[in-house]
Amino acid sequence: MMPQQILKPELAWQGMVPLLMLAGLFVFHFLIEILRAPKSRTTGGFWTLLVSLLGVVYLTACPDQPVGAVVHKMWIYDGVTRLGSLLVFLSLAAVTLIIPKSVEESGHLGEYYALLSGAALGMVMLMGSNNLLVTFLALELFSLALYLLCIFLPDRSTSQESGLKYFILSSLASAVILYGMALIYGATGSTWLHEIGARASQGGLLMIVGSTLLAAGLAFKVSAVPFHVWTPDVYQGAPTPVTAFMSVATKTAALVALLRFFPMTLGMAGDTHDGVRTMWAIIIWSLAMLSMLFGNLMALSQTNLKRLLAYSGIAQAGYLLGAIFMGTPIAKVSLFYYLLVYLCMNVGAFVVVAALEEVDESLDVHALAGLSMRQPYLAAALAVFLFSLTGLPPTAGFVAKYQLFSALMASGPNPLPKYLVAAALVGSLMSAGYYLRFVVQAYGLGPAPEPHKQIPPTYLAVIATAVVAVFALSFWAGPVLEWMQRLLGT
Amino acid sequence: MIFAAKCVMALLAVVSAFGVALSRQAVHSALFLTCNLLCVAVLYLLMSLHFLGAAQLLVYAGAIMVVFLFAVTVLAPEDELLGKWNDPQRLAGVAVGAVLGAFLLLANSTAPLLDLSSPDFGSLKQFASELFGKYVFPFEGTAFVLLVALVGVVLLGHRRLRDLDRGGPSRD
Amino acid sequence: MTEGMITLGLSAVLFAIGSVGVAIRRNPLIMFMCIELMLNSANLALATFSRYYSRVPETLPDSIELASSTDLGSATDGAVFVFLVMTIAAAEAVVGLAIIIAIFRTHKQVDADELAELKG
Amino acid sequence: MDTIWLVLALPLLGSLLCATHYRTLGKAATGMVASLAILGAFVASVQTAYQVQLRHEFTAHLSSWLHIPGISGLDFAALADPLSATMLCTVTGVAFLIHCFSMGYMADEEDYGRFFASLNLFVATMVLLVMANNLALMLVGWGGVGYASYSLIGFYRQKPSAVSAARKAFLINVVGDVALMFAIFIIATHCSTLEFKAFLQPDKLDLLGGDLILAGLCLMVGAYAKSAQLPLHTWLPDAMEGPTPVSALIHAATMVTAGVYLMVRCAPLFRFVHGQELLPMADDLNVIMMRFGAATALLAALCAIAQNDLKRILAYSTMSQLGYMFMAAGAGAYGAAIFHLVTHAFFKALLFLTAGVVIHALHGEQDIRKMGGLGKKMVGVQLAFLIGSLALAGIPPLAGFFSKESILLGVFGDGKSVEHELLWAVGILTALLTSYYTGRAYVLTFWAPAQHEGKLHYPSSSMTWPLAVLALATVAAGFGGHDLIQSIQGQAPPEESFGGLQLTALAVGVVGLGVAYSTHRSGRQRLVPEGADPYLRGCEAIDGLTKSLAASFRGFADKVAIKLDPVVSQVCPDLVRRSMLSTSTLLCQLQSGSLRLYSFTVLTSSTLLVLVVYFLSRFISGGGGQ
Repeated sequence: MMPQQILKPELAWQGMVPLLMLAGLFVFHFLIEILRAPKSRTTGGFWTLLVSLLGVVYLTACPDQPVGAVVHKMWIYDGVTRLGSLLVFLSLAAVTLIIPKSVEESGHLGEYYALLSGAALGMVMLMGSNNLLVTFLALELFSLALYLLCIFLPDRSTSQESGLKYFILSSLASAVILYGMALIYGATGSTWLHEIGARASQGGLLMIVGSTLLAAGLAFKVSAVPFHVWTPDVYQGAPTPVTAFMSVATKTAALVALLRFFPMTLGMAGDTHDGVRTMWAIIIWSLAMLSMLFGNLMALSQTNLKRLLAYSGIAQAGYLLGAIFMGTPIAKVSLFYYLLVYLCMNVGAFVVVAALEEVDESLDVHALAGLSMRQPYLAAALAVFLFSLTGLPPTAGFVAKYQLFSALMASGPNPLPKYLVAAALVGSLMSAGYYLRFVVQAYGLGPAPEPHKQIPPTYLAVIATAVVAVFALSFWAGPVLEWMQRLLGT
Repeated sequence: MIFAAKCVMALLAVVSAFGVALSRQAVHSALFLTCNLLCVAVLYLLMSLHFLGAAQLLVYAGAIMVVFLFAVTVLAPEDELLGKWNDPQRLAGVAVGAVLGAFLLLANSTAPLLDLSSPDFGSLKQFASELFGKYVFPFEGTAFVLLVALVGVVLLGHRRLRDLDRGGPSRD
Repeated sequence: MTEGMITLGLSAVLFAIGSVGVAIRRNPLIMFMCIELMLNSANLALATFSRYYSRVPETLPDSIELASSTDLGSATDGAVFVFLVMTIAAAEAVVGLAIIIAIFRTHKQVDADELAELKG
Repeated sequence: MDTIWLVLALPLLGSLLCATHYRTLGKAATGMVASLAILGAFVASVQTAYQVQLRHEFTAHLSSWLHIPGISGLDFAALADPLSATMLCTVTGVAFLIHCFSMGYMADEEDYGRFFASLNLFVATMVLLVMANNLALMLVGWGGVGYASYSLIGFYRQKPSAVSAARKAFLINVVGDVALMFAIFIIATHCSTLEFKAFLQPDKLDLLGGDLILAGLCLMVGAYAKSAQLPLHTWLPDAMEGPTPVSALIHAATMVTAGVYLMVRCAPLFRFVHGQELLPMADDLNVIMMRFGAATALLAALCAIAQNDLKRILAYSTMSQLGYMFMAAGAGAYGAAIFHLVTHAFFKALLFLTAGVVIHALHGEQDIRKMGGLGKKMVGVQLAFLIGSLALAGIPPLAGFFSKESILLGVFGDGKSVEHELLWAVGILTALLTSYYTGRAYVLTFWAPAQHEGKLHYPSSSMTWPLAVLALATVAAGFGGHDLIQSIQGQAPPEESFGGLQLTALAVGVVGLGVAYSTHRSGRQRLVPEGADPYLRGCEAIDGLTKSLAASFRGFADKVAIKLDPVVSQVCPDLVRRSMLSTSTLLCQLQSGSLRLYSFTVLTSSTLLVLVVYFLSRFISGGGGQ
């Protein structure tokens, strides 16, 4: 065998721009904010916001066609990566604007921004990854950053507990994923997804077990039932902006990773009755089913708003897994549209939670009574977000659910997706119960208005943007869907 | 000869792994882990993966274990009461582990393994040309993982000094 | 039994022992050690596959076009994978121990069963 | 964006302003805002009509609306063609005059803001209904009109009769909405488009096959509910509980014509020509439409004779005239139907507004037997009512004559079929009755000896000038008929010389008026004996029938409900709720917070997944191998 030459990487900078932006931001924070520790604490936030908005602009407005594979096909920049990165940048921008007092007083704002941008870097890297090694690396990169963000508040024992639980369980999932990857490498002899996809059907039992372990690990990151156990505790204990970021960006990244594995690695064997592919589909289907039913069921008895949102996130993950299961072009479009809408409503809801914490409101359902009199704007925004999460008509949540369900219904004779729709409808019915309970409480009678406590203006800005987006995405659903369709090249 | 050595090392590795999982004292676990990692390093060397063996010795058995032992000595955790052997949760855990292991063994036994490697397999030269050629992207990415770890240590370590000034953090 | 099967079988056994440890221990520090054991066992499997590299015979249906004409997968993949995973595991160990130390400092003694302020 | 969207946007904006800023604006400004919004809409409509003249028809596309896989044409798009332009101009024009009238009429009301907000909202929804370029968007307007009329009929919230009338109108409208929705489902599933221009093509209609008749019937039921045709007419007379301008706007000029508009819009579906000849089933639909139209026209006219309430007389006459329009639509004389729709909008609005002035003057008295002697005291009003009455009775040269004449000619057709001749005869009979009851109302109100005392409440100028404009329009509108029919129908109406048919109609009108004058001049209150009343009130009998049907159904439902309801509505949901909640609590108790349990769960789940997949793969490969 000839000794191999050192290959020069064929770099396509255009596709790397989102990665480079975040990497630059991370290094900037590391060098300037942490090592130099300047007096002014606002510059870090400013630069993070600027870069994330620039990224949003680049990803939406950049007219170029998808660039394709980068650096020995390690990383792929296509419509999927682009839309996923857009969602991560958007949530990064939103989270940058909401800095709770407790984080600000910790005196580690530089680290906070650095870890946020590091996590975003990992997520973007994961979504474009075309190699098992890069996938693992990216998973670890954002997981490490998120452990540290969860444990960020030193004075709150809940924050510490949240960080420890996330760390132990997520490392466990990483180990499971790594073993799955090892088996897949052993079965196919390659770590590149497209090569694995081409050889998957010859992989035999090794490939089946390996991909199952991989699916289990990714299901953990998506927080699908029964790998959801960490979600409520970690979400509740972590600082609220971090929870918002995790609930949307992590889910997006892990779902996109699943999307890449699903058709590329394991679905390329054509329409032959291929064992691996069927297995994978059955796994995703059952995860989706369980998440929809159990997520909604467990949310029913929740009394804490933040915890409720965690459980409802599990149920929403179920709906999204349904789209992954379908894997048709329409389903992909509806997946990304749902994710975009989910970003608006879920981040919105969590910002409302953060704002409630800032004005020392309790998050308990009974203590929410009369919120509409104490904080009329927050109550109204909360109502809008919860309505949208329920999927009630004038909001984008309805359109998103409608798109998703119609994509699932367009499955021809296959009955499996239709069971998913039935479960999702039952789940939505249940979800109406627990979401509306909070709205009704907020608009019910309660303690007389106390003197107004000021909500930071950035919070209000994020909430207002999210409310507008929830309605705008419903009224202009058509153009947005068309745009996504064009990007995904379907 | 190599076969026999591998068998011995594997046996040693299994024993030390049980030691990690079942020792009452954390420090014993840490020492067993070191032993296990050393066994694995030797196995790498026996498989003529010389560089990996060296890296395992340096990175794992060397650096990481020092950190573990340091943590154990600093924290000095009390001995864990392992409880009775028929604690249901413990039995369930062992059962699940056994089933998982059995299935992994079953899957692994179907693996196609061929000893076709070239004479220079595992050489540093080939390894390096791959690492800095094809794998330059994840190689750079690893740098960011390390940076994040660094930030984390700065965050948690820096806080400790501040906390000591304030007389320790409150519980809530 | 080929020589490779020894290490491959060992990696499965080590993974199982590690998972048993995670499932039954209550000290987070030891839980984490068991997770390191699992990562190490995965590394061992990767190294074995790399050493006893075998390419799946390429009997592809005609309908499938490979995305690239040049093959990317090779025996060295596994070795590089192992090396980078070691590095990542080191980073994870550092962060994990920092987290565990931070918690031990406030709680003095940490029991995975009793650290349950968040539940329900 | 085309100006046509202004026709929709301005009333919507006006409605929002009136609803939210009534307190800051004050009464006068609120009325002005509302009227100006409609005036703007009218100007935009005229502009649109002009554009249609220039560019022929066009579609103004705003944005896409719903994405339903496999069904196209669900957009926010407006269709501008002669039909919709005519409708828009009529609706907004009449609505503007009525808004101005209302400013005077409603001046004493408390809820001025709510009134104008609802009125503007009504115009907006009606405009949406007219300009929609697909059935789905039309349904939005269709339902919106129903809601707006509900809020306007029930405007006097404190009056129980008004509330129940509003509820009745709403219910019957909902029947129509549901029917229209069914029609939409049928058409969407077969033709996979809802755009008028697309699904009304012969090749698309071919796809409907046997369901054509079903779709047509559903459309007709929808139209009948909205246009108060037999047997869904019962809400219209009751709707007179609303304020008089509302009656003028909704129940004369605009909303009730929506059904006619729908029929004309979907004309190809009823005229469905396959090859060259009319399909038998499309023909069936047309026959049904003509017969029901004739029956409605005749029965409503009979009923009007027996009425004493001025507004109810007008309401029944509206029903009767709508019957004419449906007759015309059934006979294929769409141009005539729309022509009569326009002229009827003018003269019926005129009549209603004049009636409103009279009622206003007499402090709310609506019974014509207690009126009389107003002719000398209110000369202008009397003149306006006279013009309206003559138009309704079909006396040339007023607009009503021409439009009614074109309908009768259209129904008579070539006069070769007995059916058509019979229907024509019914039309003539109805015309006779019409001129009689119109004359009766006019004579009893203005020329019979006065039956009331006290001071009259004279109208303000803002109430009188709209009357003048409408009277002028009534006089003039008849002369545009030829062009209108041509642009709607796409071909010139058949040239008819002034012959026997026209003479008969004219004679009938004069005779009816003459009889009315000679009988009621002296103050005699009735011509027909009271014993005949039950027979004349056949229309109202249907109301009674539906009421008793509803009552018996309710009785049955009550009985069932007493037994079943506690089970269905309390025990079962409670059981479900409780079991779900307890399951939920149980599941959440598993979430015990113990890290060890969590890691155990994750591992167990992974193992289970591996197990399941292993056995399934054995199963599948075993099954696949055989």
